[in-house]
Amino acid sequence: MGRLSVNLCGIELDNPVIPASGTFGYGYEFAEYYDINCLGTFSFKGTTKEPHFGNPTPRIAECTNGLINSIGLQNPGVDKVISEELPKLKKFFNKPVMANVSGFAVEDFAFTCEKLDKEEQVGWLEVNVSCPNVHGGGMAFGTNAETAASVVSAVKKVTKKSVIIKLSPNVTDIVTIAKACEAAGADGISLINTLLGMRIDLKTRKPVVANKMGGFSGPAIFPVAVRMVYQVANAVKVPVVGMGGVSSAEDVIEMMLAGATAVEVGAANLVDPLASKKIIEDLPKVMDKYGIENIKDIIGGVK
Amino acid sequence: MGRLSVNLCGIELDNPVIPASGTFGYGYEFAEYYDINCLGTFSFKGTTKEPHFGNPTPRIAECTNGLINSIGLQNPGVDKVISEELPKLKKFFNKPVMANVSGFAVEDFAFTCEKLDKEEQVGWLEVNVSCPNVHGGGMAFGTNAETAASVVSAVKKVTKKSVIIKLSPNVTDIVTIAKACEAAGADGISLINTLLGMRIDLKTRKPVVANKMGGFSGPAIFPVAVRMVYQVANAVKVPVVGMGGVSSAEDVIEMMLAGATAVEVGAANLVDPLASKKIIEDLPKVMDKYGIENIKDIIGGVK
Amino acid sequence: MKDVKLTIEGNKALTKDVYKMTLYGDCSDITAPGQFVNIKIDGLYLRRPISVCDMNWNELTLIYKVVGKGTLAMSKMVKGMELQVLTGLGNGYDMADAGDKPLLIGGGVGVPPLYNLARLLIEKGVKPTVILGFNKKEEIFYKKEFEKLGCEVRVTTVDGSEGVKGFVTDAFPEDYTYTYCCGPEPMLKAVYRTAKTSGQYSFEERMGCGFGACMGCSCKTITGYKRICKDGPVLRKEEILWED
Amino acid sequence: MKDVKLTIEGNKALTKDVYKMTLYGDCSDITAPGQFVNIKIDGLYLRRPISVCDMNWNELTLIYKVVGKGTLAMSKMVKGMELQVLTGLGNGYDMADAGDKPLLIGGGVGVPPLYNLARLLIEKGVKPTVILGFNKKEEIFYKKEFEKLGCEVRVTTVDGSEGVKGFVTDAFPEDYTYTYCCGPEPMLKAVYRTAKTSGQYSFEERMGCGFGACMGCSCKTITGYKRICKDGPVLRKEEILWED
Ligand SMILES: Cc1cc2nc3c(=O)[nH]c(=O)nc-3n(C[C@H](O)[C@H](O)[C@H](O)COP(=O)(O)OP(=O)(O)OC[C@H]3O[C@@H](n4cnc5c(N)ncnc54)[C@H](O)[C@@H]3O)c2cc1C
Ligand SMILES: Cc1cc2nc3c(=O)[nH]c(=O)nc-3n(C[C@H](O)[C@H](O)[C@H](O)COP(=O)(O)OP(=O)(O)OC[C@H]3O[C@@H](n4cnc5c(N)ncnc54)[C@H](O)[C@@H]3O)c2cc1C
Ligand SMILES: Cc1cc2nc3c(=O)[nH]c(=O)nc-3n(C[C@H](O)[C@H](O)[C@H](O)COP(=O)(O)O)c2cc1C
Ligand SMILES: Cc1cc2nc3c(=O)[nH]c(=O)nc-3n(C[C@H](O)[C@H](O)[C@H](O)COP(=O)(O)O)c2cc1C
Ligand code: FES
Ligand code: FES
Repeated sequence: MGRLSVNLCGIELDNPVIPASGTFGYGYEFAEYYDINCLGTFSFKGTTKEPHFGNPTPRIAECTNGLINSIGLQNPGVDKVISEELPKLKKFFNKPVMANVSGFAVEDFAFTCEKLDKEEQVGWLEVNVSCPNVHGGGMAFGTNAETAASVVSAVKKVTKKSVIIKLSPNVTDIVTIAKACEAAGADGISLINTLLGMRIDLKTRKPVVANKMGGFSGPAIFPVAVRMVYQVANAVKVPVVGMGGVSSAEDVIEMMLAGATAVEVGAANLVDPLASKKIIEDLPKVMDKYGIENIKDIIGGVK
Repeated sequence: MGRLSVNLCGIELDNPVIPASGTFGYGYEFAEYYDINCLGTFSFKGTTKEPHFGNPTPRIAECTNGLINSIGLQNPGVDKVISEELPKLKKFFNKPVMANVSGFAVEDFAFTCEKLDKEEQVGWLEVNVSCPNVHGGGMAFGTNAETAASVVSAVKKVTKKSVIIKLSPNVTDIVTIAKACEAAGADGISLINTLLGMRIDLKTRKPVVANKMGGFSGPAIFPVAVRMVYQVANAVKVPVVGMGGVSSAEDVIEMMLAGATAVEVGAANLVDPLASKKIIEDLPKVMDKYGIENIKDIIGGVK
Repeated sequence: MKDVKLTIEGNKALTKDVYKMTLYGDCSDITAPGQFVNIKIDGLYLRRPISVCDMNWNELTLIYKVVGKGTLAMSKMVKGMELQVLTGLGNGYDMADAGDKPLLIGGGVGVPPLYNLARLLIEKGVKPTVILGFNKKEEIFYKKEFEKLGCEVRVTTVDGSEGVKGFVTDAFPEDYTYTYCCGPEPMLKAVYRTAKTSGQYSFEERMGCGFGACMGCSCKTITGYKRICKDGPVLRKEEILWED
Repeated sequence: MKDVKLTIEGNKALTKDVYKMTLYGDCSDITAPGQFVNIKIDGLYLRRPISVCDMNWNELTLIYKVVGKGTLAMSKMVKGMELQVLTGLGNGYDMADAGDKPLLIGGGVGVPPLYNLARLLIEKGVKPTVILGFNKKEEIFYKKEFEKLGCEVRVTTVDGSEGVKGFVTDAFPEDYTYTYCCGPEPMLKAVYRTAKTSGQYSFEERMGCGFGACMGCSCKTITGYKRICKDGPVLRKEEILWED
């Protein structure tokens, strides 16, 4: 076990760096480019019961040190993910992968997770409750403690794999939601998903993304992410996977000091396809600089 | 009336640019530097019933395109503001000023507003409900629709001046809170206050600000601010004062397209003391570029 | 795809707001005409996609129009500065279908990628007819460059200030074997409707990554969902699905 | 206070991580020794405060230690580059109280502002004694420069590798009329306790604005709340309130 290794819900990771869902596809675009086995793991594109095309384009807006996306969960549906994507993945990635799952009703989540539960290469289910809840009036599942917890309960019934619940930051009280999920059996909490944001094009006077609003992420949101990771890590006993704007080895260390056991890297992969690899390569020297022998020692180490 | 003028709750402003509370003191630091009568108005430092020193230092942390502050409402208390600051202000500012008011209990707000109601130079009361509610368990007033509305009701009873309620962005549902405040009689809504954020110093492993967390603002938060201004402006009939990361004339126009009647400029004043003045000077040429004859025509003009 | 540092060799205005930038460095991953590069610009978060106008060994030519912050910053760059560039993005044009009389149609800043295509076709012994569409005389660029290659060049201007008055579709020749096309979507659609042959059409979309990872640039086609950045930007006429 | 563009004339290392930068331009708002400037650095949001080490007409000297992103960026800047600088911030030292044998005490990067003070005192005909405290020999800078001014210079090093072994308080002279002091807070406190005279102490605090607008740098004093950036950074011994 190297000095970078961490244990996430019982599975040892060579390092805590995990490309975030939606920014790493199902891995090949990056595998064409570098050997992605250097990663701790990665979280694949949010997968749903049915295939989805997602929202109309434009789906992307530039922001100061970040971007807005309104992809809208484009994915081929869980059956195709299992029949096509996972077999392809096996050829170039020999570690457990994190399966990111979304849905629009509690049963959707359970349906998709039950199918993925049978897939050997899936190490963890990362259950993203930031999507609008069609039965709950359109507010996201993740903005209400009970509905978030109900998703956890439903999913836990159908899988033996670790369930990591991914929370939305667009809430008044992230701690109550995280605790409700832990009580419902979540094996880990990952946060933060994107902040709800909007940009308007001054020339056309139209919102830049066709869907008007979208998810804002990138370095700009890092202070909000650190705060929420800190709050949640101090309130739950299960491991926390931290993310939101992480772009450097220093950012990884700051997230871990705040309480993260592992750290996801999202938008940074889009502007620099080598970002996650570079972060992993930089970690040892940055750890040396700050006198960190083993990275797991600093988890929650903020004084 | 120039092409920059807007009407905010019955008072005509020469232009929509308003330095935000907490970033402009009581005006003199800037008045030493330029004639601040060029401003639409400005919102003075959050004033409370009693004097407050605020939080321990360090109170400031650098962020990517922003900063965290945990000033903690340092101010000399409403009596001194009335006896010392306002008379000084009168000498170099000949427009109505926006009085920013805070409190830790509903009666505090009413007490302070009642006193400020008698001050001729006060044009609007900007009531900031982002501070922790000591009677409500420490969560900010502004994170709950009923408590926010109860502050509005209490204040409206003791003043004839326009009451602009300033909302916190750290909430699940800003629209419900804004509507509750409107129903309680608010004459305007201003938003956003700072996002709750945190940074950790890698060397000392301590939070950078002594108070651990603080308010995050600056260009990084602009997309969140535009989104909330858009949501609220579409839900209420009273004018919205938009702010959060505004640093250029283009940003002012984007905020106004989103629905703001006037726009506050916060952090930008701290890194460039001339920021607000420059924005006002830039507005006409940026309006020309985008074919805007009168700035009031674009309020809420997003398509 | 390769992320390389390229050094600016030249950067000059061709018209009031269209610039030509030449860059020097490793261009080995650019393998087909019609591909694009994605440029990191200091102070901006997303990279800016620009089509390859020409590529010769280690020299890359880009032509771009100043429309916003990124292209404005580019227009101010000078010789010797370095740019971080992701090269070799997108599928590019397939020259196998050209036939012996291909028609190349470009509108505005859709013109640049056709230059590389025209040059490579001529090197293969195929002489394309090129239609270049602009709004007015002052906006015309690269007409001479195409002529120098030995193409038959037709220019259209909307106001008639030079060449044929009207749109690119007003200058179609009688005879052509295939169409290659790049320009604003309304132009692509007009060409699609007018062209008597099959063809390849290059599309634009706002991009997150430019290399297929984010699904930011997806579009629906007859053969399923495609990413403009990876499965495009060039789509075959047969697969195009116009959404409105 | 004035926000000016200054041009870098020189920037060189004095020790492993302490640099001296000289800048040229309008320094007219710097009116007292011990004032500071606040420097805009590309890519960083807040400005970085650095004390005036010396100022002569249009030439400004700063000495800074590389501790983080901002000072690292500064250390890489070269002659000819321009910096946006807010000048003339803070109250500075009041020389009226010096008497005829003032003691100037600096520790580490607290040394620089004392240079300007020493030079101005000497110009007034007052010869200060200067104690410069460092950790070890390799960290010493500006000893010769103070000597050249004509000051009596005492150096202390914690490890005894040069000068007096120990802290600045171990090198106090018998006789002095006043103390001027700048350095890390523990040093200020030690001097406060040791000094037999009144004096002026320069403090540091994280700053939002640097010119009195944000209340980011407030501290409690015996005479009420003060902003380090505007009412300080120099406090009189009589008003200092140690919080711990
Ligand atoms: C595959 C491809 C090839 C292109 N080739 C060329 C070319 O050869 N010459 C040229 O002048 N332009 C080309 N464009 C358009 C060019 O990318 C945009 O004009 C440029 O990104 C605008 O950036 P900006 O910062 O100046 O504008 P801003 O409006 O400030 O840009 C804001 C955001 O919108 C995006 N954006 C703005 N306009 C467009 C557009 N038309 N298409 C896609 N994204 C856009 C930007 O990339 C950025 O993310 C191409 C676009 C694509 C997708
Ligand atoms: C009035 C005053 C005068 C100063 N004079 C000098 C001087 O002459 N020479 C010198 O080397 N240093 C001086 N300092 C300290 C200097 O400002 C910091 O070392 C510098 O800001 C660090 O910036 P950074 O980006 O390298 O470090 P980072 O750690 O990346 O900075 C992060 C943030 O913390 C702030 N910060 C970090 N250290 C300090 C500090 N010690 N004091 C205040 N803020 C800090 C920065 O300004 C920035 O906002 C002075 C500080 C003050 C307040
Ligand atoms: C283009 C894009 C697509 C995303 N898609 C998903 C998704 O499918 N499922 C999910 O849980 N999160 C998704 N996210 C959120 C990220 O996984 C991550 O939580 C967020 O972007 C914050 O991290 P960052 O600031 O590093 O990007 C997406 C983010 C981006 C930028
Ligand atoms: C240093 C500082 C102090 C602030 N103090 C107050 C305050 O006293 N009352 C208040 O309502 N808002 C206060 N704010 C919030 C601002 O008025 C504004 O709502 C917020 O900073 C977002 O705008 P910005 O991104 O332009 O800074 C403060 C902000 C800063 C940076
Ligand atoms: S821009 Fe990311 S997939 Fe095309
Ligand atoms: S730093 Fe803003 S008041 Fe001192």
